[in-house]
Amino acid sequence: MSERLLLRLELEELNAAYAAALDEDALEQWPELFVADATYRIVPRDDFERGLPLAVMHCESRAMLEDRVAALRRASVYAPRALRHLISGVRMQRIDGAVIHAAASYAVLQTLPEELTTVFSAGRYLDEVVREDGVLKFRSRIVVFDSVLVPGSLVYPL
Amino acid sequence: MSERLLLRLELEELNAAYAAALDEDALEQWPELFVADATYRIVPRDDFERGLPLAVMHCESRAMLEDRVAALRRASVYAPRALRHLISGVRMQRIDGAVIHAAASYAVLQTLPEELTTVFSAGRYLDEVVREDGVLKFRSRIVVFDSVLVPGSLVYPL
Amino acid sequence: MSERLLLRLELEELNAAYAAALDEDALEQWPELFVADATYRIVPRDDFERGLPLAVMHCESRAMLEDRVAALRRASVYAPRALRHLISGVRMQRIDGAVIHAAASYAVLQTLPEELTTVFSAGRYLDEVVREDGVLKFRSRIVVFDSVLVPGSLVYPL
Amino acid sequence: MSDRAWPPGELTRVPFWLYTDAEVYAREQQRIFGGPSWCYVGLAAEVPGPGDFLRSHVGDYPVVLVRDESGALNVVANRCAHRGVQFCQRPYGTARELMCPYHQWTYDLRGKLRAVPLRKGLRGQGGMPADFRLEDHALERLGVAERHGVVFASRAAAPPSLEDYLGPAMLALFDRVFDGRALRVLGHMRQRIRGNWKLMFENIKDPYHASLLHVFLVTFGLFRADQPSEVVMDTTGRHAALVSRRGEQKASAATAEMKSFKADFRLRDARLLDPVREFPGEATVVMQTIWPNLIVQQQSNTLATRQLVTRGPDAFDLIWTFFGYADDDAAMTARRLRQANLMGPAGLVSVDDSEMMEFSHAGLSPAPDAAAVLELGGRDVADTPHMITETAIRGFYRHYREVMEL
Amino acid sequence: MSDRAWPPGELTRVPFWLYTDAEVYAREQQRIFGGPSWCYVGLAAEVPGPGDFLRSHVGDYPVVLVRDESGALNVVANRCAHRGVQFCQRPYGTARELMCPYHQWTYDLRGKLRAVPLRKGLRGQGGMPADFRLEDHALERLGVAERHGVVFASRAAAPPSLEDYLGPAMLALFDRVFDGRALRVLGHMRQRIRGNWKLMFENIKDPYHASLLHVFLVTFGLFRADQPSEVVMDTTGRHAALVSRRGEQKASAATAEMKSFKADFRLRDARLLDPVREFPGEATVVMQTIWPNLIVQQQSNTLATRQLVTRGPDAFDLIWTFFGYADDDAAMTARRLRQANLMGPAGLVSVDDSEMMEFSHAGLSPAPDAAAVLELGGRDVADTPHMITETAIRGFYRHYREVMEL
Amino acid sequence: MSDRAWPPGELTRVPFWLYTDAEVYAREQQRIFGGPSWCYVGLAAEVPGPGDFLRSHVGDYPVVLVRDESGALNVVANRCAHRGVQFCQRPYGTARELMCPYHQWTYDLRGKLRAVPLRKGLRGQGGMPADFRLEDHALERLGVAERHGVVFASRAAAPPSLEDYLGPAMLALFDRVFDGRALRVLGHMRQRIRGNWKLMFENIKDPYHASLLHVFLVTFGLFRADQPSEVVMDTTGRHAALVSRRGEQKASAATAEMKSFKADFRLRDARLLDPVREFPGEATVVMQTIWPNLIVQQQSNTLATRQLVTRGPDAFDLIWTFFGYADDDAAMTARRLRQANLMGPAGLVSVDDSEMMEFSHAGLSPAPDAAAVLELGGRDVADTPHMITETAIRGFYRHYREVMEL
Ligand code: FES
Ligand code: FES
Ligand code: FES
Ligand SMILES: [Fe+3]
Ligand SMILES: [Fe+3]
Ligand SMILES: [Fe+3]
Repeated sequence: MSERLLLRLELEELNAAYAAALDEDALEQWPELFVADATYRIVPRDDFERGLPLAVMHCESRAMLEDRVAALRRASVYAPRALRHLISGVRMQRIDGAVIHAAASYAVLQTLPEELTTVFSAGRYLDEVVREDGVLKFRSRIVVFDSVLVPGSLVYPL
Repeated sequence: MSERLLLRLELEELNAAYAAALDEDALEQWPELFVADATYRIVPRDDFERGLPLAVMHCESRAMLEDRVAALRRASVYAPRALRHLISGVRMQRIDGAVIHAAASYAVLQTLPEELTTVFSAGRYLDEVVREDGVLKFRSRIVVFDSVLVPGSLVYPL
Repeated sequence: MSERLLLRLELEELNAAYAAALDEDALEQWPELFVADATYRIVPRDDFERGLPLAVMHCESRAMLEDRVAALRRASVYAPRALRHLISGVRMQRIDGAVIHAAASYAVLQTLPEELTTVFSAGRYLDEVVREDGVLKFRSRIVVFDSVLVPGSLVYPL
Repeated sequence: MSDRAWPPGELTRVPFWLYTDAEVYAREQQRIFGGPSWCYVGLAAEVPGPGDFLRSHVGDYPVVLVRDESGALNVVANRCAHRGVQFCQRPYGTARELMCPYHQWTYDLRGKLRAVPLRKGLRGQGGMPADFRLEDHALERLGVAERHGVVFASRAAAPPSLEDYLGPAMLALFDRVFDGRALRVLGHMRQRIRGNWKLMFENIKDPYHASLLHVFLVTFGLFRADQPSEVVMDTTGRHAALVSRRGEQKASAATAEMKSFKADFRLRDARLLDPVREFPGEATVVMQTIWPNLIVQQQSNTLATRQLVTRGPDAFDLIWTFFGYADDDAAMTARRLRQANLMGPAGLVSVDDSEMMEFSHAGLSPAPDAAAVLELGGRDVADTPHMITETAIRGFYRHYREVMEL
Repeated sequence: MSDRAWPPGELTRVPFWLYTDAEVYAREQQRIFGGPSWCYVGLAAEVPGPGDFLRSHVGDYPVVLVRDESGALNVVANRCAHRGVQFCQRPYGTARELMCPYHQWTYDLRGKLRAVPLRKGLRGQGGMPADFRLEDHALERLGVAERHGVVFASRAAAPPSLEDYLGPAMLALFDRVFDGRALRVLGHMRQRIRGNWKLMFENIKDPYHASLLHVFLVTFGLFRADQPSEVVMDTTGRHAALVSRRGEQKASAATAEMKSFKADFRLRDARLLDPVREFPGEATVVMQTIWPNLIVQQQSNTLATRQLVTRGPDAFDLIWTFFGYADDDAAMTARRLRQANLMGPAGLVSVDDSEMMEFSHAGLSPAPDAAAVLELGGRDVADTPHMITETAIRGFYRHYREVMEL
Repeated sequence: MSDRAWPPGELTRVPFWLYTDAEVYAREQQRIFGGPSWCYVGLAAEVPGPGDFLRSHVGDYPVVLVRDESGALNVVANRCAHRGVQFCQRPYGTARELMCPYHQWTYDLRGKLRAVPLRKGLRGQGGMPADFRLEDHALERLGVAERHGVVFASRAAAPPSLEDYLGPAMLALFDRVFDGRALRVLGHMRQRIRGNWKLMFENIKDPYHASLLHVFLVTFGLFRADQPSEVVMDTTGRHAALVSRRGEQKASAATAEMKSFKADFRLRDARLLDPVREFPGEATVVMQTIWPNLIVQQQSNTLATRQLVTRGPDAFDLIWTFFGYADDDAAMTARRLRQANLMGPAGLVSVDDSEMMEFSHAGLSPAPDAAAVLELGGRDVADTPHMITETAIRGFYRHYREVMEL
């Protein structure tokens, strides 16, 4: 079987682990999917296309991801909610040196207390992935969300 | 290719068959994806986390699944509806003896007469899968849905 | 690994390319996924089940797909929108000669200016796929959408 | 509503509160859709046999169109006479009787109540009072009129005949397409437009936009101001038709004013547009609007009825039923199916219109006291031998004001 | 509302505007749910220990049920006395105090305001005025009544005792299931029904439909018109109970009239239906409706409370809390869990009901001036020794009209 | 609304019906956003060149901000003068003219109608009446005021000058951030909050909550009651600013009262918080609220305008435009981008606020006749040298009552 297809299967595993960490309240496992100097940014589609540098969530290191998790656990005040990631169309785009450039589409469904499940966000992941001790990890993930508008608060990473 | 990835591909096939049986009105094929003494339960997230034993749908055998199908065909009165499963993040969690422990995320979209398509339910599948005559089948599937609230009626299995 | 699973992986790649072309505004790449004499039709579930011949979008050749793209670029007037495909349950159904019969479920989420992301359409793909110069291409794709009702305009192919 | 201003007789200004006010909407349901009008409910060909039924609407009022054993067409409210259940949930189908699932009260195909289970009670206990009469609990029946396979319903006690209602001019154009030949239903398209229903009528009574908005019509000369055209109405102005003749893709004095004319735009597969003449006379397109909920579309060889189902002041469903004739050959059917690409929610032409209606509603909603300007082609209401006019929209509102007493 | 007609004393017709009118809904919240009634808010077993709390509702009014250190139950509005924040967001849990997150005003488990941060200011600057008294800013407290583990709340100043409110007949049936034994909560089901809340009461006060609509009940003789049954009410008619006895799956004079009787319908796994008698007397099913928001379900061995939470005129949430007794053995618990398949949003029986309520609302909404017909079993309000009657629905509306002054 | 009570002059109680009543909302649009106020519509830097445009809102009224060839800024209603189409659908862009797609009426960048296709008809047929004048059909133009790169619009005929409108105190603080240097837009955040728009102003006029709710502010001393602070208002009380100075992460008498102070909370990557002083004076944070739709945020080095777009009584959009200065070096830009983590829909600080606003609306909606209590720091309206006060909220409602005549 082709290297390409095999790599895609591994990328799908990485994405499944990513989604599970966020959806099953295993937030502490989420930063472990990134390398130490990884960047993670959530950007609205319009600004991304205009090339504006701001991000709704802007992390320049795994430590910053860990600070995000710490804040979610100890600092921020928010209503309990359930999130559900659906990730589709995972694809490897090109390999350049040690870096695998990949992309995927996502949707996140949200359920708030006493409410029905609704679409919270949809968009795409633009990734740079590297192999660390044989395991694929994110060196960079940019979440480009289709809506410029966030319904309420963006409590958890997308 | 690793045993793990291969198994995941088979689990994805099982889930695809599961979704197709429910979405394409091939309900009679749905129980065939379970072993004879399989259990099938649909549980709201809150109760699942509290460890309460009740299920919205509670089947203790394939025969009970067949009774569900029979009821849908001959007994229950409900408006026609189209359901659409999206299953994502299928993952094998561990193998213990003959039993494969797996999980996946799902969303079900519903379309009622003269209405637009809406999100009906989202959540996760917690599965125990075994091989019967070389084919993977559910020994247990627990559907944990994120919303505690069902919009209208839960006519079909999730 | 089985021929069947391998073929499914290729079909998933084809679907991922299809979704990316439509979601990332690479419309010109979309017809290239079809053979020259391909047909493409979008049909509401009710009419499909009744066997009525009309289609909401009805193309009898790749050239007609190209005309659709040209119209989107130069003729039609519509509000900007972001679409996001989620494709799940890709499955090969049978091979008959050179033709691979396949199916998949899809959901398309839409985001309009100053609005939140909503479910635009859900349904299934019924495909005939052939290999052209080693690459899988659609000989026929029928999009059967679950809702008989389209919210607003169906600007882009589904 | 009460405190809203609209100068009596004013037809060149249409205040925007008409499109969003809940009271106006309620009055429209009562006086227009619930009044002495004929509302399209479907094609007879959709219910060819005894017991065949189809869910439909009169305004936003749910009804069922059903053919009885005698072959006659009936239209009944989709509401059980017992406790109001919307008994018919399937969009179409075939039934021997109409049974409400809740308590199984059973009606015949004319809507007469035939059976009430346990009506006499059991062992002398319970059941309906002795003076309970089945005749008193039939389904609400609407008036029905069919002409050449097109079915209309009316909630009025004594509606006029459909022919008088249409008037000679409209009847002639109606019979042009519905000439008595058996119809063949090709399929349906349905869309929910986030706009007031009146915007749909304005759009089809407005030939002006067609020459400007639609690149496809203008570029390929399917409908363009510089072609022989006319606007025809009935005497009340409530019905109208835009009639025109196909031209070519060549520049003209007029196209200079049309930003949408693209001389270099070519189709790679020309089969999309290979119309053949099939109706007597020169006209290649006739778009007819029949008050208050029907549009009859004949553009080249694509034929359809478009039914409006109102969904509150801010939305309506547009239901397209495409048809041909039972005697069409395969080539003609293929042609109709290809040309259908121009129409519907994904129509190469119609997308422009559904988008415009949503843009209109979004634009007018925040400004209820502003108004539309309707001065093109003068300020009166009269048939015209050209299409550079909004006269048919003025005609529509002249009648609207009368019926609504606004 | 004002201009709607409903002949005084009329109980055999229920006008449909009652189900959709916003003013009617507002008055219901005020006079019924906000009035001198007892609204179910939960089971004591859900908050077994000190500090255990549960979010609940009185009509659509959000409250918190919380047990204090003394073991007493308190019901307080879920609204901070400072600036209105809905301070409790977790559906259930345990807390030592009730703290509003916005400015950390802190209340004890009885709702008394205990602490206002920076109340005295800092360095002599700011803070609350000298005459600010904590006592003036407690959470709104509701009246609380508990009987055998079932908790009710009232917003009225001086509600009657729960026992007087229920009356002897209803109290006896209530105590039949809630006999003082400790309850064990098995789990919950929740569904949002797109219909008016009154349709739910009509449904459970309507034994007629059960014999016709529900294939499962009829076929397996769980509840059927030809079995010994009765309808019991309190003196006001606001509360009621349907009482019946299980029969078998065999045809009878009655089943002939029941299209839903399917003699050949068999279960492949009979464990779904293997009820054992557990209550004194012959009755195998008692469905009790307690004004204005509770249904107590005892069908074979499946026991549940059903709470109504209104969500505007057009929707309500139905919250099912299934329970058994602390002394149930494993077999009985297994039996209750299996029989729960009959109930809830996926219930082999209840699905029919939730669908009917949505069909009803869809059917009646477009016709506010039409009305339901309630003549089964006569036109009066009286207990009956059979179930072929709508008397309990008439009783409900007799009381409803009184309270609503409609 | 009419029948609602609010004692004249009462500023320590704000009745909750103000936040949900549709009539109140309509009057707000008319008197506040549509009245003699200056509403923020965007930054000049977003439309740097001729023809650059940006969709924006005044209250819920859609407008377009566009720079014309002369470099002047124009604000026009996004509504075609012909039949109301919302002609501008792209959120931003560049155009040589404003053309409505429906009939291609074309306006210049000042909103003047320049061309009406087929206005003269064709071959002497149709077209506009002879007396139709383009001048009579311009787009609605709003008043425009720009100061140091910030653009405001007014629907009033003769609004005051922006400087008089702000008053000297507010102007000085405005000019502190907008000092005339060229601005660089870094990006946007947008969120839809399910709460009434007034809750957003209350939140930013409320220094009390900051010391209690926000773990990040309190723990890292970014904004805390025990630090030198003041509340400043204009003479009307409609505008206000909270001014404070950064402290350290150490306990104090005050932190004892702050449950949110967490001495042990440490950042693993300290770059998130490494502010440098960039403005004259001691203040490290100035949060300014400018009636009726703007918040100017300067917290450490993160700068943003926050625009309120109302979406009915129960929701509003909050649009954050983050900026720096054209002369920022890379390090400063990086700093601003990192500190932006504190703000917006995912802000380590702001999430608390957006959640509180939704909790507030959820809490107050079911109790229209209850009221908020505003007694902190006394019952008057006056600048204070500390932040343990709700005086700025009282000031807001004093002006609100005047303008709304409530
Ligand atoms: S509601 Fe139709 S039979 Fe009772
Ligand atoms: S709103 Fe609850 S403490 Fe202020
Ligand atoms: S509506 Fe704008 S040009 Fe006609
Ligand atoms: Fe058009
Ligand atoms: Fe029932
Ligand atoms: Fe804050």
